[in-house]
Amino acid sequence: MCAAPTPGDIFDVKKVRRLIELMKEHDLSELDLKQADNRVRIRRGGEVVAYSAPAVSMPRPAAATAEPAAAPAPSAADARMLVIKSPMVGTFYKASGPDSAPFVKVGDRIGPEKTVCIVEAMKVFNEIPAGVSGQVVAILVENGAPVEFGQPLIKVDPEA
Amino acid sequence: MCAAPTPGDIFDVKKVRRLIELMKEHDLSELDLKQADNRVRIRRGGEVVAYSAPAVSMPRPAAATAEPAAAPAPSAADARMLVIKSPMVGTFYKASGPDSAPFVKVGDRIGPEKTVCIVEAMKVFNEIPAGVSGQVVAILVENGAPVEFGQPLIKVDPEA
Amino acid sequence: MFKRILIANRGEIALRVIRACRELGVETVAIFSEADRGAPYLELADEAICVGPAKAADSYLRIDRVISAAEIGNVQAIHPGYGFLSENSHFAEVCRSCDIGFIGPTPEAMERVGDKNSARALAREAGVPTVPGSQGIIGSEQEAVKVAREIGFPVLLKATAGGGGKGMRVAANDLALASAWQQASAEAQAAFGNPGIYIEKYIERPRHVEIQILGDQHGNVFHLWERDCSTQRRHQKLIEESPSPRLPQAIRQKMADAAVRLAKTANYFSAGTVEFIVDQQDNFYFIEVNARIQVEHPVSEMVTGIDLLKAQIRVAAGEKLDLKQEDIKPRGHAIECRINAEDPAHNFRPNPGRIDRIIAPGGFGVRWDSHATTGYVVPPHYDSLVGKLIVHQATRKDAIDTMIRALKELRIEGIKTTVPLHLEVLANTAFHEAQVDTTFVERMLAG
Amino acid sequence: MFKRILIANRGEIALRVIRACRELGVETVAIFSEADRGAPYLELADEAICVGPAKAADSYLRIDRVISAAEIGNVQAIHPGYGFLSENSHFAEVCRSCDIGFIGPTPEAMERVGDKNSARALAREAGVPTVPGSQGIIGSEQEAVKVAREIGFPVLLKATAGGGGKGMRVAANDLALASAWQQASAEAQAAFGNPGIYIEKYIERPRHVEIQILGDQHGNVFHLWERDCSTQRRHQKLIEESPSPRLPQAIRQKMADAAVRLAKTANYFSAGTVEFIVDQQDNFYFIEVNARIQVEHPVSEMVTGIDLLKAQIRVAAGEKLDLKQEDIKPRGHAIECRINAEDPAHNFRPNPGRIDRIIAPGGFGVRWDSHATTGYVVPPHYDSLVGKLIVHQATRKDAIDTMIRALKELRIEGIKTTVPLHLEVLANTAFHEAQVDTTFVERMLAG
Repeated sequence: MCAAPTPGDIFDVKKVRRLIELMKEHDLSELDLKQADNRVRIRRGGEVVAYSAPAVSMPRPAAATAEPAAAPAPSAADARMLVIKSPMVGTFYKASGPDSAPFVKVGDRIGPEKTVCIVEAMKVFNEIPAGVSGQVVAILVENGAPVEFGQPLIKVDPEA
Repeated sequence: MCAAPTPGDIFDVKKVRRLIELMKEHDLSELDLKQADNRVRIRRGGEVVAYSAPAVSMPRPAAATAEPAAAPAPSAADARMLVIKSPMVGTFYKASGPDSAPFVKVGDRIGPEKTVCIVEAMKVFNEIPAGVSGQVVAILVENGAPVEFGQPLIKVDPEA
Repeated sequence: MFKRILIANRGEIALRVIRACRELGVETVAIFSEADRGAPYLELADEAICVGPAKAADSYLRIDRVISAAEIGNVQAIHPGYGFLSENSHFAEVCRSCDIGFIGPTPEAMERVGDKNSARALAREAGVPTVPGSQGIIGSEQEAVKVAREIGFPVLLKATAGGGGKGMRVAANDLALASAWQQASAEAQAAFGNPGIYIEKYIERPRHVEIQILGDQHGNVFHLWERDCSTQRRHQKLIEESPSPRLPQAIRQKMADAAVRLAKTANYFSAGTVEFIVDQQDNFYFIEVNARIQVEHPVSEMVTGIDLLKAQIRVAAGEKLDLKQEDIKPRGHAIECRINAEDPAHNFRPNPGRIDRIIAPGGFGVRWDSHATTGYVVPPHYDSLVGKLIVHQATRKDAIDTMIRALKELRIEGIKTTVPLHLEVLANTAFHEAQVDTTFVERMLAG
Repeated sequence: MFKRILIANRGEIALRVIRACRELGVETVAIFSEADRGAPYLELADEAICVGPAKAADSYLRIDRVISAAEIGNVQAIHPGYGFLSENSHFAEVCRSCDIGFIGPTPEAMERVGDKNSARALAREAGVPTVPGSQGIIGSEQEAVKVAREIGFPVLLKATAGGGGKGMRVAANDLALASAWQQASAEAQAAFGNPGIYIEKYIERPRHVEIQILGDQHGNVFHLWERDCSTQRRHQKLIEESPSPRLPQAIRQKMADAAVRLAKTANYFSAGTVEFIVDQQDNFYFIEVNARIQVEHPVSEMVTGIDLLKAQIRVAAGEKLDLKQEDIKPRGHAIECRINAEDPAHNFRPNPGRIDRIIAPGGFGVRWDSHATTGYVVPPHYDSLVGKLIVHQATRKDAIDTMIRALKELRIEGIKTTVPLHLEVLANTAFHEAQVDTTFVERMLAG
């Protein structure tokens, strides 16, 4: 994007960002601006955040719907966190047995190959590899708890 | 209006902010501004209240619903016009008989007592007084046409 | 059949008539007040005419305006719905004098069944039991005691000019009667300027059971069995069902036959309802006739499979009813809950306003009759009915289960409704056991 | 009765099962893919578990994931709905081995009726007529001619591995048969890697009529009469109705009896459908069994008053059906229109997307089964069914009138639907005269 957007350039991201901030600040659910062939239309609270020119990419709305009670505005640290999600439905175990040490604990540095937990499904104990590198920041599920597909299990800080 | 943004630039964020503040102040749920090809439409909360000109007075939303195919943004002249509405359901007659002269015609100056038309309901011919003073600008209904309660019959300019 | 009719009503019953007409291929002219302007059901009519301001007395109740609308709308008949002008025999007469069909009984039949005294006389003529009581106004305390002893205590004293519970007293013996007589008479004088009092046998914990009748202009009168409307709050029906859950078959049949006799004696046609109260020994007594379609007509439609609105329009147009009484058999059990815009937390005060979101329930056995849509504003000027939820299932137990499921599925956001009260009733053991009389809801709320 | 079940499906049938369970007091665990996350019907379940990504093969069709969800959801049984795993006998077996109830027939019964060849053998054993044809694969052109002459021209050549019309040819005489044989065989080889062809009598303009059956685990099998599903487009059912409008009563009875015989022979219980085609002389031939609840089950529910879903769950829990065949009498006429998210203007291509506004029709005789609400996004990954509109009236004529009224009342904004196609069919004279066979819609659209 060039340095000095023309006044008519509705795709000035800064401007759109300010519009969105304005919407959030005032808890607006929709904003719709149109000028000749130009139009900016923003809705909040549910589904659509869209605007009608193939300019800067906006995050997929589905993600917002997906976690309705999602976190408040994430901090910069939060933003870089990686999350290991469950690849299946089953029961979460942090160790290979009741007397064994957990695969990982908060503070551990891990690599992609590292087994971080077991998800048991249909009597099969599936070892779940980290898939990412970094430091374990949090284990999000209790031992023995049921987990669904895609459920966040472990939070990893890749930059720590 | 300040110099910096062009007058036609409805995407001036400050302007939008002022509009939103206006909405909050007036507890509006939607705002829809349109000028030629330009349009600003803002919704809050989920309720819909629409108005068609960024002017002073805020007509009741019901009125907007009432006349769905309502006029475009009225001019200043339009704004001062008075409308004589039908006080009943019936049939509109502009004269007391087929061979009689009409009670009023465009250009006539009238006072409140002046009979402007007849609305026939259940075989009773009801003489309708103007109720206002001014110059007849338009007769809005054809002779012999059915009219409903509250239907505009005659337009009067009180300042002409 | 009519080509085009006018609907002299609003809200859900206007929509009900529009739906029936669309199915019959009859065009509709809706009328509306300024408060109902833009209501979504009006879009389903072929034409809509504003007849006046919000106040019903200046719009829906104005005969001249309704007739004018019928004239400019060029209709052949008027459907009055319920309430408003529906039981106004003068209106029915004006329609006739203007050569506009009235979708209901004749003015004569309406008057015959509409007036309290002539209705009681009619019942006697038709051999239909009425509540035992004095023949008219009681002249003295002595006469009161004599009549009360004849009909048996407890007795009810009622103001002849009355209504709304004013001037009403119950007396269980001679002594109580003396003071009740004085109080009732004084109260009647104060409230209505008329101290006249009559005496009736007091029916303790009665059930309200009514028979739906349907007649044509060719002398046929059928009944569609009964509805039990005992679940009331302050004499307002809340829940109606069919069949009546505790009624012995022999009594049911006797009541139905009595209702048909009464209608035939009055030369009554169209849809109508003969209301009875039933005491704890299953004795039934005629109360009154509602000479119109009723709010709760859908429960009879569900169990009999007969579309009452279409039948009503057809017979008004002169058609003969293609029915046989022995084929009108109730199947399964139907229940209706009236969903009103009222706030249960504040003594059910009306709660008009904008419906921010409405999601109607669906699925097997569920019918939803409502003019409300998302964004609809319930106006404060009229009754608070937002919709009628009707269920139909094989048994009463199944019907209750489906009603609870449907009530929980129904979402109405933005206004308060009677849904929580309905759920409370439906969860109540006494309701499940059909131990319901007209005092049940008040006792439940008190306890 | 089960305390808690899992619903291994999505969309309207998941909602249908949830509704039945709520009425039965059974808790529900819904599963969903990432594409269905946040769908409004999931809120009506007691628990909802994500089982995988949008692609059905990785979510709704993954037996291991569904079973895991059942285990963590702590359910006693699984309802498979229709489609997906509903007719997968291996899945039913896995349920059994995991000690989880399967709400459907046994894997053995499912296999017996599910496999084409064993189903034909079953029909012969039960004395149910099948379409005359070769006993198996035809080995040569000479054999084809011999078989065709035996069963009589015209004949239909079908790929034994086939489906979707590939490898199918009609031949009216010896000469045509020779070239048809070669083409069909070559096409089957190309499409399925298997040139095997068999021959059947070709039924011209057949009607599709199916019998709904319902059995318990105590040896009772009942039928709920028939549905006529002849109104199809490209082998997809569009409109279903009951009773079948042109079927003579004697034939109806014979078909119903045949279906019950067939189910009993297979030790079939739960809900199921025995499909037949009926030729222009009212001869009927068994086609296949659908060993599950079907999309069009509501029309049978409306005319019989029996809640098929609840019955299905009850019999799976071991309950005995409290029914008598002679009491199962169809009342009135029911019609269902499948409202799909398809664009009629563009050859009915799927039209998924956001529903900006939906207003469901209501009133007498109208049932709406739909998981869609205002704001719901129809995902592109699954079938395009948005809702089922079902009507029930006294006669077929009345039912058609009510369906047209309801279709015109239904508002779905934001996506294109099949509503205009339904209205076109319902306005068609041939449909009114019930001159409908499985080729009717294509002929209507062509002409």
